[in-house]
Amino acid sequence: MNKPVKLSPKDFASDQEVRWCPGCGDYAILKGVQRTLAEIGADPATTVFVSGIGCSSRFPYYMATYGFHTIHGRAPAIATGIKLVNPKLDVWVITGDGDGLSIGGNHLLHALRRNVDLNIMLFNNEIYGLTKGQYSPTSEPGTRSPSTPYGSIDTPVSPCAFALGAKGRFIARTIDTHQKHLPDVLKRAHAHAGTSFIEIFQNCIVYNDGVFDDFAERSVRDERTIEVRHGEPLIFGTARDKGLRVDPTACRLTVVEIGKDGISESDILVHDETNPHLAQMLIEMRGPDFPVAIGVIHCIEGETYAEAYEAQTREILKKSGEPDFNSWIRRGHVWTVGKDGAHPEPAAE
Amino acid sequence: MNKPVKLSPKDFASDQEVRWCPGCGDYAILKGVQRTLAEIGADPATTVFVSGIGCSSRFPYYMATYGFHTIHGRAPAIATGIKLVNPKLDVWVITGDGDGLSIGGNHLLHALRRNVDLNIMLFNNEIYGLTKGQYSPTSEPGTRSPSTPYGSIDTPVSPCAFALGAKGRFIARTIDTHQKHLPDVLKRAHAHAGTSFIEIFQNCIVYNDGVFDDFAERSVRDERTIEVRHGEPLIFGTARDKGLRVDPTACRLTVVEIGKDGISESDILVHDETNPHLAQMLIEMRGPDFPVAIGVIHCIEGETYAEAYEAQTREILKKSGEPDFNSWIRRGHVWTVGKDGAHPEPAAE
Amino acid sequence: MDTSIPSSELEALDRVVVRFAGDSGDGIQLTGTQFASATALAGNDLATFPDYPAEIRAPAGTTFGVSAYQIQFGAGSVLTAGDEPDVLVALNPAALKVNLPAMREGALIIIDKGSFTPRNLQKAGFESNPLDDDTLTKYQVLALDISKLTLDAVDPFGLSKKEALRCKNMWTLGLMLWMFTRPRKPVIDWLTNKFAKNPVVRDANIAALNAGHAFGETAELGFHLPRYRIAPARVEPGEYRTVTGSQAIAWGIAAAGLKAGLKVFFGSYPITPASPILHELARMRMFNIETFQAEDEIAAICSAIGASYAGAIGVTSSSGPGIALKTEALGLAISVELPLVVINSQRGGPSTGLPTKTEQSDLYQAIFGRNGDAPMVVLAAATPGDCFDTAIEATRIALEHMVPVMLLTDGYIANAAEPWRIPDIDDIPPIANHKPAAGEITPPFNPFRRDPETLARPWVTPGMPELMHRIGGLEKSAETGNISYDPANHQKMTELRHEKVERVARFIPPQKVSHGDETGDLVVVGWGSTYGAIDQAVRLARSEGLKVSHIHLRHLFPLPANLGELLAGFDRVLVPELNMGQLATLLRDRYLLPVRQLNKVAGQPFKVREVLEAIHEAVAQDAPKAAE
Amino acid sequence: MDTSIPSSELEALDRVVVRFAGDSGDGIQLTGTQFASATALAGNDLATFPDYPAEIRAPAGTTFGVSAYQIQFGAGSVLTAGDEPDVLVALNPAALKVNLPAMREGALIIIDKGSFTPRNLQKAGFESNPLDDDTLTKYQVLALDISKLTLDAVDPFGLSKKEALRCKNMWTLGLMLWMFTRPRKPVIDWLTNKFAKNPVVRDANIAALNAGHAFGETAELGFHLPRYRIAPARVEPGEYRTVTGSQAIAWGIAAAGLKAGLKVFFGSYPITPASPILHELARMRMFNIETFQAEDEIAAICSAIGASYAGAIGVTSSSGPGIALKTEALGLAISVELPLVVINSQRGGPSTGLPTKTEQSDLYQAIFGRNGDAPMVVLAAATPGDCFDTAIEATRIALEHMVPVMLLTDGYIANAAEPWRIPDIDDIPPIANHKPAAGEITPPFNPFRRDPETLARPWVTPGMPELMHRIGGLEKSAETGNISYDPANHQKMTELRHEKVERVARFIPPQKVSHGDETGDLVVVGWGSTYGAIDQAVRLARSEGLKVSHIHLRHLFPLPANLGELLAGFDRVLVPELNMGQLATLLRDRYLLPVRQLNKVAGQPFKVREVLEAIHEAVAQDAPKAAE
Ligand SMILES: Cc1ncc(C[n+]2csc(CCOP(=O)(O)OP(=O)(O)O)c2C)c(N)n1
Ligand SMILES: Cc1ncc(C[n+]2csc(CCOP(=O)(O)OP(=O)(O)O)c2C)c(N)n1
Ligand code: SF4
Ligand code: SF4
Ligand SMILES: [Mg+2]
Ligand SMILES: [Mg+2]
Repeated sequence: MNKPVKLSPKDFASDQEVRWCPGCGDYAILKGVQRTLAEIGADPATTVFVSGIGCSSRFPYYMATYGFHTIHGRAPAIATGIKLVNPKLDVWVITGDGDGLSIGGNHLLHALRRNVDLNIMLFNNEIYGLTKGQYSPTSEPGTRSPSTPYGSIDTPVSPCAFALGAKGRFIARTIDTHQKHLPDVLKRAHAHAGTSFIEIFQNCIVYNDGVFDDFAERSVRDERTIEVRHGEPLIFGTARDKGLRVDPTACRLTVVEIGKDGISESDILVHDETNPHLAQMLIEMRGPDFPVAIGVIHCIEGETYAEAYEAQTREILKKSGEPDFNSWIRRGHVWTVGKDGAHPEPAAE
Repeated sequence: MNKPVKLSPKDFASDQEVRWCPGCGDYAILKGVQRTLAEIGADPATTVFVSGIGCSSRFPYYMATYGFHTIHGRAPAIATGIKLVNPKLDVWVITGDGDGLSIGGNHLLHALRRNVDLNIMLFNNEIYGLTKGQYSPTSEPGTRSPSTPYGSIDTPVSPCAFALGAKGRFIARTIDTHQKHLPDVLKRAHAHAGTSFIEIFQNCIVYNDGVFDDFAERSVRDERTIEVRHGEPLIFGTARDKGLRVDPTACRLTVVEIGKDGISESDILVHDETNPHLAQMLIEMRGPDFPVAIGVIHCIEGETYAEAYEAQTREILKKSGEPDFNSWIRRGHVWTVGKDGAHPEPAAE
Repeated sequence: MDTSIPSSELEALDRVVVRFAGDSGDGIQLTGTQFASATALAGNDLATFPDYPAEIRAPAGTTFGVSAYQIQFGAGSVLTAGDEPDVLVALNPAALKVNLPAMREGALIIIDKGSFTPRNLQKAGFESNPLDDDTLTKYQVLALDISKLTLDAVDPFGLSKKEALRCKNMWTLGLMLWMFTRPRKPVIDWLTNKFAKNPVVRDANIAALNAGHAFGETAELGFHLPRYRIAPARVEPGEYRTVTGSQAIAWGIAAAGLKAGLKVFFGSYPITPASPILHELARMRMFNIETFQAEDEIAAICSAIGASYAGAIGVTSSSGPGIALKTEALGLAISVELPLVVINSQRGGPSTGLPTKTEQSDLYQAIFGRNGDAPMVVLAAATPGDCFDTAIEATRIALEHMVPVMLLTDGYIANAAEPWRIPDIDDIPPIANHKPAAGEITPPFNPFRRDPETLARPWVTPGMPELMHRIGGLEKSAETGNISYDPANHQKMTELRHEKVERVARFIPPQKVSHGDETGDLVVVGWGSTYGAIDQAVRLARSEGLKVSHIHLRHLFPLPANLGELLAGFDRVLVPELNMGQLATLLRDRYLLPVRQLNKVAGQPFKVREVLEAIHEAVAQDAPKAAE
Repeated sequence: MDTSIPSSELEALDRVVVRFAGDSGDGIQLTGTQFASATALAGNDLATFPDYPAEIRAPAGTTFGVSAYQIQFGAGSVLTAGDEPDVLVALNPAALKVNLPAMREGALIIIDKGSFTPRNLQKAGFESNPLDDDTLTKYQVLALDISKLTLDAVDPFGLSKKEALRCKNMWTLGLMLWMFTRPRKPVIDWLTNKFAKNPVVRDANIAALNAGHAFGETAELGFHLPRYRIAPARVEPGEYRTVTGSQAIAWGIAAAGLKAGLKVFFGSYPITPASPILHELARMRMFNIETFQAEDEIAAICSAIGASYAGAIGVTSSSGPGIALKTEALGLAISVELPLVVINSQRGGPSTGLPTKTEQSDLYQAIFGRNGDAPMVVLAAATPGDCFDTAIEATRIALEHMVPVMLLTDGYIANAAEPWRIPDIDDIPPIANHKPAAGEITPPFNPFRRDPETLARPWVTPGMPELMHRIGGLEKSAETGNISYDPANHQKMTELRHEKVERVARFIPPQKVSHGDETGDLVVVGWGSTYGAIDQAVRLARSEGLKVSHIHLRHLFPLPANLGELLAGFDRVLVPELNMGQLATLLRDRYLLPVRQLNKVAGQPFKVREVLEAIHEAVAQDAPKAAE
C-alpha cells in the first residue's frame, strides 16, 4: 500500500465491524471524526486513539490509525505517557461520562492542568451504556436506572465546568448529530496546542434516549443552543433576535431581546474565548431560560507540558554537555584498589 | 469520666504527643480546631476526624474524638460511608494538597458534587511534606524539589477553583496562623449542611518555608488579602481604601481606589456568596495586582445527600409498608412440592 | 439433511438439553428465562447457562452478535446446563453457524428459514445456504419460516414489520412449550404484567405464543412433530422458585443484615457480571439496606469500610479488574480489623479479558493478592442457590471474627438459574457481633484488646460515649492501639492477624465428602461453580465402578481443619479448575500432595465429559506412592 | 558503671560495629553517611543500616524521634550492618534508651552528657539519670559533654546557640574518625561543597570536626581513649565507591536505557522508601531519561505503559501500598504484552504498616496478586550493589521477552550503603528489542505474531508507517490481534502468556550455590536483602563443620530450571524470610518439598545469629525422608 496523497474519510475506517447499537449517537461521532481527519490531512501512522472502557471507548477499534483500548478511566494517563515519549504523535483520547468523570476524574484533572497536548473527546450520554444503563455522574437528578430504581439523588457534575475548574485551556462542546458543527470544533481542538477538552452530547438510544432532545434535537437546536464564536456577539435564536449580556452588579448573564427596550446588536456581549469567567457563565447556561452554549467556549494559549519539558531539557543539555555515564556514577568519593587487591593506607593524619 | 457541661479546647487534645516538625503550621491549625470545637460545644463522642496520609493527615491522632487515619487520598470516600451510615455524626475530613488533590482528587470531586455533609479541611502547603519535599499539584511552576531538580513545569491546580468546578456549595479559605479568622471560617463550615470545603494556607517550615509570605505573613496580611463577607462590600487594604468592581464588558474584576476618580464605598461590589461567578473571580485573584480572598467565598444551601436519601427512604417505606423478607423472595413464579416429594402434573393444556 | 422427523406422541425422556440461539435483538435471553420458569413449574430440576455477547446490541446478523441460552432439565437431579444440546433453536444463520459445532450428531435443529436470506447468510459467513447443502446431514432438521408464521399470527394488531418480528421469540417459545409439554399460563401472566402499559404489544406477543403452540398441536406440516414428556423431579418438599446466583447473593446479604439486626451498606461500582447484585439490593431499601454507587471501585470499598467503622455491615462487590483496584484498601480493612464482605463475581481475565464469560482465575488474587502479610478469609459459592447460604456465612464470619471476607462467585453462577427451595427467614440463626453493650467497656480503652476465642477486637463505633479512640493503617500497639514502631510488637501483631484468620477454621463445619466414600482411588477436589460438572462426572465414574469421590470446598482460606486428613484417604487427587491451577497451588503448599490438574480457561464452564475423561486418565495412572 | 577506659594505642580489630544515635534533629544520618564514606576510603569493606523515624522531624528528645545509623566495617568481607554494636554513640537520653537493649555486654558507649538534662531524661522515660544509677554497669561508658565541647569549638563563629549545637554531630564524627583512624579530608571536602554558599556554617562545622578529632588526639581526660586500626579489606582491584540500593537501581535502569539505545520513561509517585530512585533519575535527564511525577500510582504505571506502547522503556516504581494500586494496570500490560519494569521497594505492611521499616512481604503480591491468569516475571536484588545488575537484568528481560517484570528490593537495601566496584558502561552487553526494522514487517500485520523462541510479539509503535493496528485489554485473537471471544482462542492465549513467561527460564543463567557444596545436610534458600545475614550465618555454620550451603535466588518467577535438581541434593531446606513464609509457598508448590521456615516480621533485617540458630535447629532435626 502506497500512502495516498489525500485520504478520504473512508480511509480512516478500520476493517472491524462497528458494534454499537443501531441508532447510537456514536456512529455520527465516528463519521464526524473520520471526516475531520481526512479534512485536516492527518497521517494514520502518526495518529493514535486512546480510550478507556465503555461503549464510547470502543471507538479506537473502528479507526484505521493506531489505537489503544486501555482500562476504565485511565486513558488520559496512558495517553500522557504516549505523548511525552513521542510528542510528534497526534493523540486523541476517547472517553465517556462514566469513564472520564466517574472512575477517571482524577486523570482528566491532571492532564488538563498539566496541559499535555491531547485532544480529549468526552462522549456524554449521561448514562453507563456498556454496563447496561446505570446512572452516571452526569445523569440528571431523579434518573431511574437499575442502580437507582427510586431515582438518583446526587447533583451531576458538569463536564465543562469541571474542566474549567481543572484549569483547562481549551473547552468546547458539540452535538453528535450536528455534523456541520462537530468537525469544526474538532479541527479547532486539533489545532490547539495543549489539552483540548470537547464534550459531545451523545444520544444513547437504548438507555437514555432523547435526554438532550430539549436543545439538541434538530427542530429546536437553533432556538435552544447558541453557537459561540470568538469575537462575535453572543446572539442566538432561529431569528437571531436574542443575545446575552452581563449584569455587572449581579455578576450574572441575562438574555435580552434585540430590538426590544432599545437593545441593538451592538449592546450584546462579544464572545471572548480567553476569558475564563465568561466561559464559566456560558457553561452554566441551561434551559428553559438560557440557551445551551456549543462551540469553543474557552481557549487560551500557553506552553504545553511537552514544550516546557523540551525547553528545559535543552537548557540542561547545554549545561551538562555530552553526558558521560561513567563519570556520573563516579561523582563523589571514589577510591581505587590496586592489582594486588591491596588498598593504599589512608593518609596519615 | 462524666461528661463536663462545657469542654475546653484542651479537652479535645488526645494523650498522644504531637509529632510535627517544630514550627509547622499544622500546630496552629490544631489549636484553632480544638478551640472551634470547644466553642461550638461539640461532643467528642459524636465527632469523627477522618484523614488520608501525609503530615496533615496525622491530625486525628491528636484529637480526643473518634479518629480514622486511613489511606492516601481516600478519606472523602471513607468519610462518605461513615456519614451515610450515621448522619448524626459530625464528620471532619483532614487532607493535604497531595492527599486531596493529587491521588485523592476524584473522591474530593464526588464528595463535593454529592453534597455529603462533611467538613473538608485541605491543608495546602504546596508540597509533599511527609515524603520529604517533592513538589505537589499546588506547587508554583518552577518549584525545585527532589523530584523536580530542574524546576517543575506544570500549572498548579487551584483548590478552590477545583472545588467550584466540582459543584462545591461551600468554599472557604483561611490561613494557619490567622487565629481570629480560622475558627470563624470553621464555624461557618460546621454550620453549613452539605460538603464544606476549606482551603487552609499552611506553612511547611521544612520543605516550603514562607511560600505564602507574600500575602499571609502578619505584616502584609491586611494589605494583601481581602476578608470577604456576604452582604458587605469587597473592600480591603490596611486603610480600607481599595475595593473590587466588575467590568461588565470585559467580564472581569478590577481593583479601584475609594476616593479616587469619584469612586465611593457604594460603588464597590457587594459580596454575594451565593453567586458562583463572583466566587470564581474571587478565587482566581492573586498578587501582585489583586488581594488574595479569604473567608467564605461561596455558600449556597441545598439538600444534602443524606437528607435526600432519607426523604426518599421515607417515601419508599410509606409505599412498601412493613417489609417482609419472606414475601420478597417469593415474588414471581413459586411452586410447591408436596410431602411425598412429588410435583403436581402441569395443568393439561 | 433429514427432514423426515419421526412422529412420536409424547415420547418420555429422562433429561433434555435445549439451546435457544439467535440475534441479540431476538430476545433469546427472555425466551430462555421464560422457558426455564415454565420448566420449573412443570416440576423438573434444571440448570441454565445464558451466554451473550459483550456488546449491548451488536449489529444484527453477525456471529459475534449471537445470544444463546442453554437449559438442561430432567426428572432426576440436574446440576449443569448440559454438555451437548439435544435440541437447538436457531433463529438466524449466525446462530446456526456459532452453535452447530456444539451439537451432538442426531440432535434436533429447529431453524427459522425465513431469516436465511442471502445477506444474513453472508454476514454469518456461510458460502452457501446450509439448508441446501450437506452441512446438516448429521442432524434432524426442522426448518420453518418462523418469521412469516409470526407475521401472520400478529397481523391483526397492526404492528410495523419490525415490531411484529420482535414476537418471533414468543412464537418459538410457544412451539417449544408444546413440544415439551410445559404450561403456557406463567408466560402469559408474565407478558400481561410486562406489557401492562402497552396492550397491543402484549396481545401480539400472546397471540404469537399461542400460534406457536397451536402450530405444534395442529401440525400443519406433512409430518408429525416430536413431542416429549419429562417426568417431574422428586425433590425435597417445600416452596420452590428459580434463582440466579446474583439474586441469591443479594438476598443472602439482605438476610444476614436482618439476622444481625444491622444496616447493610453496599458500596459498589457497576461492572459485568457483578452489577445485578447492586441492582437487586438497590430495590431492597426497605430492608435497611443502603446501596451506594461510588465513583470507582476504590471509593466503593472505602465507603464500605467507612460504613463498617460506623457500625453497619460494609459490603462491596465487583469482578476481577475492580477487585484489583480494591487491593490497597483491603489492606487497610485487614489492618484496622473491621468486618467487611467483598464479593468477587469472577470473569475471564487477565485485564478486561472476557467480561461476559466465566472463569475462576481470581483465587490467587483473593488469597495472596495484597502487599504485606495480609491474610483474609476466602469463601466460594458452588451453585446459584448456594450463593444465598455462602453470603450469609461470609457475613457471619466477618462480624463474628471482625475480619474482611472475600466471597467468590463467577459469571456462570451469577447468571445461571436453578430451582431453589425457598428458605424461611425465621429458620436462619441470628448473627452475633462484637459491639459492646453500653457500659460494658470502660476507659482506658484499647481498641485491640481481643476476644480470647476468636481474637476479634471490640467493635466500638463513633457515637459510643467515652470510648473515643483513633485507628489507622500504621502498625498499632497490641497493648494500647496507639501507633507503634516497636519491632516485637509488629511481630506480635502480624502473628495475631494470621492466627485470627487461621482460627476461623475452628468455627466452620468440618469438610464433608460431597459425594462418594471417604477413601478411594481418587478424590476430585473442586471449588465454586464447577460443582455441577464435577458431581455429575463423579456419579458417572462411580456408576462405572470407579472408586472416586468428590470434595467441594466452600472454605478456601482457611481450609477446613480436617481436609488434610480427608485427602490422605485417597491415592490420587484431581483438581479441576477454570484457571491454570490456583487451588492446586494451595493444596500443594499446604499438604505437599502431588495433585493432578485439569485446567480449562476458555470462558466456558466444564463439560461433564471433560471432567469424566480427566477422571479416567487419573485412575489409569499408577497410584503415586503415598508421599511422592 | 565502668569509666576507666583501657588505654590502647591502635588496637587492631578485624571488624567493628558502630551505631550512631541521636535526635532526628541531630544530623545522625549525615554523620553516619560521612563516617561510612571515610571508612570506605580507608579501604574497609562495610555495610550500613540507616534506621530513622517516620516523622519528618519528630519532637526533640522523644524516643520515637530517635534516628540511628549502624555500620559494620572490617578487614574481611562485610555483608550485614552487624548484629550487635560494639560502639554506641548516643547524643541524647532518648537515643540511649532506645538503643541500649541492642548492645552487647561490654560494649563502648559514648554519651553526650550535656544533653542529659532533667527534661530530656524525662522525655526519654528515664526515672533517674542512667549516668548516675546502675543502668550502664555492664558497659564501658565514655560520658563527655559534647554539647559544651562543640559550643566552645564553634564559639568564634558567632552562631546562635541553636545553630552552634547543630555542629555537635561533626564534633562527634571528628572524634570517631580519630578513634578508628579514618581520614578527615573527605568530610572536610564534603562540608566545603555542601555549605559553599554559607561559609560561616561551613567553617563552624569544620572547626567542630577538627575539635572532636583533636579531642581524641590530645586526650584531655584523665584517661586514654581507645583507638583502633582496622586493616583494609582485600578486594578485587578496581574503582570503588559506596552505593545505596536506590542509587544502584536508578543507575542500573539508566545503564539499561543506554545499552538498549532507548529512552527511559520513569513514571512514579513518591512513597517511602521508593522515592530516592525517582529523585536520582530526575537528575539524570541528560541520559535520555524522562521522569514523570504522576498524580497517583495508577497514573504512574499507566503513563509508563503508554510510554512503552510509544516505544520507550516504561518503568514505574513504588512500595507495597502503591504497588497494590498498580494491580489492575499490570493486568493490562500483561494482556497487551508490552515491556515494563515495575520496581517495588518493599516496606513493613499490611496497609501503611511501617513505612520506614524493611520487610519482604510483597512476594505473594508480586507473583500471585492479579486478577485472571496473569503470570509475570519477578526478580529480587540481594544487596545494594546487586541492585545495579538486577535492574539491568529486569530491563533486559522486559525488552527481550516483551513482558512486564517486577523487581523487588526493600527498605533495607534501598537505604543501606556498601562499597561497590564501579562498572564500566562499555563492559555491559547491549540489550536487544523487538522493534521491526523499517520494511521488516509488511501488512497485513498481526500484532501477536510471535518470535518462535521467546514468544515475544513485535514491538510496533505508533509512528511506524503502514503497521497501524489496535490493541487493548480484551482477549485478542492469536491469529489477527483483533478482539476475540472464541473459547479455544482464549485457552490458547492464556497458555501462550504462561509459556512465554516460563520460557524466560531458558534465557537466564542456571542457579548456582552461593556458598558451600552442591550437596549436604541443609540448604538455606534465600532471596533479596537477607543475603548478607544468610551468607555469614552459613559461613559460620560451615566453620563449625556443618554441611550447610546457601542458595540465593535472583529469579523468583520463573524459578531457574535447575533449582529443583539442586535442592534435591540436600536433606533439608531452610527458608529464612522477612515475612510469614512466602517463598516457602512457592517452593512447596513447585517442588513438593517440606521446607522449614524462619520468619521474622519485625521491620528489621535478620541478625546473623538468628539465621545461625535456625541452621542449628534444622540440622539437629532428623533428616526427613526424601519425599515426606
Ligand atoms: C475497573 C473497571 N470498573 C468497572 C468496569 C465496568 N464498566 C465498563 S464501562 C463502564 C461505564 C461506561 O460508561 P461511560 O464511560 O459513560 O461509557 P458509555 O458506555 O456510556 O459510552 C463501566 C462501569 C470496568 N470495565 N472496569
Ligand atoms: C498509596 C500511597 N501512595 C503514596 C504514599 C506516600 N505518601 C504519603 S503522604 C504523601 C504526600 C503528602 O502530601 P500532602 O497530602 O500534601 O501532605 P503533607 O505531608 O504536605 O501535609 C505521599 C505521596 C502513600 N502513603 N500511599
Ligand atoms: S448502549 Fe447506548 S451508548 Fe452503548 S452502543 Fe448502545 S446506544 Fe450506544
Ligand atoms: S514536613 Fe512540613 S508539613 Fe510536615 S510536619 Fe514538617 S513542617 Fe509540617
Ligand atoms: Mg456514558
Ligand atoms: Mg502538602
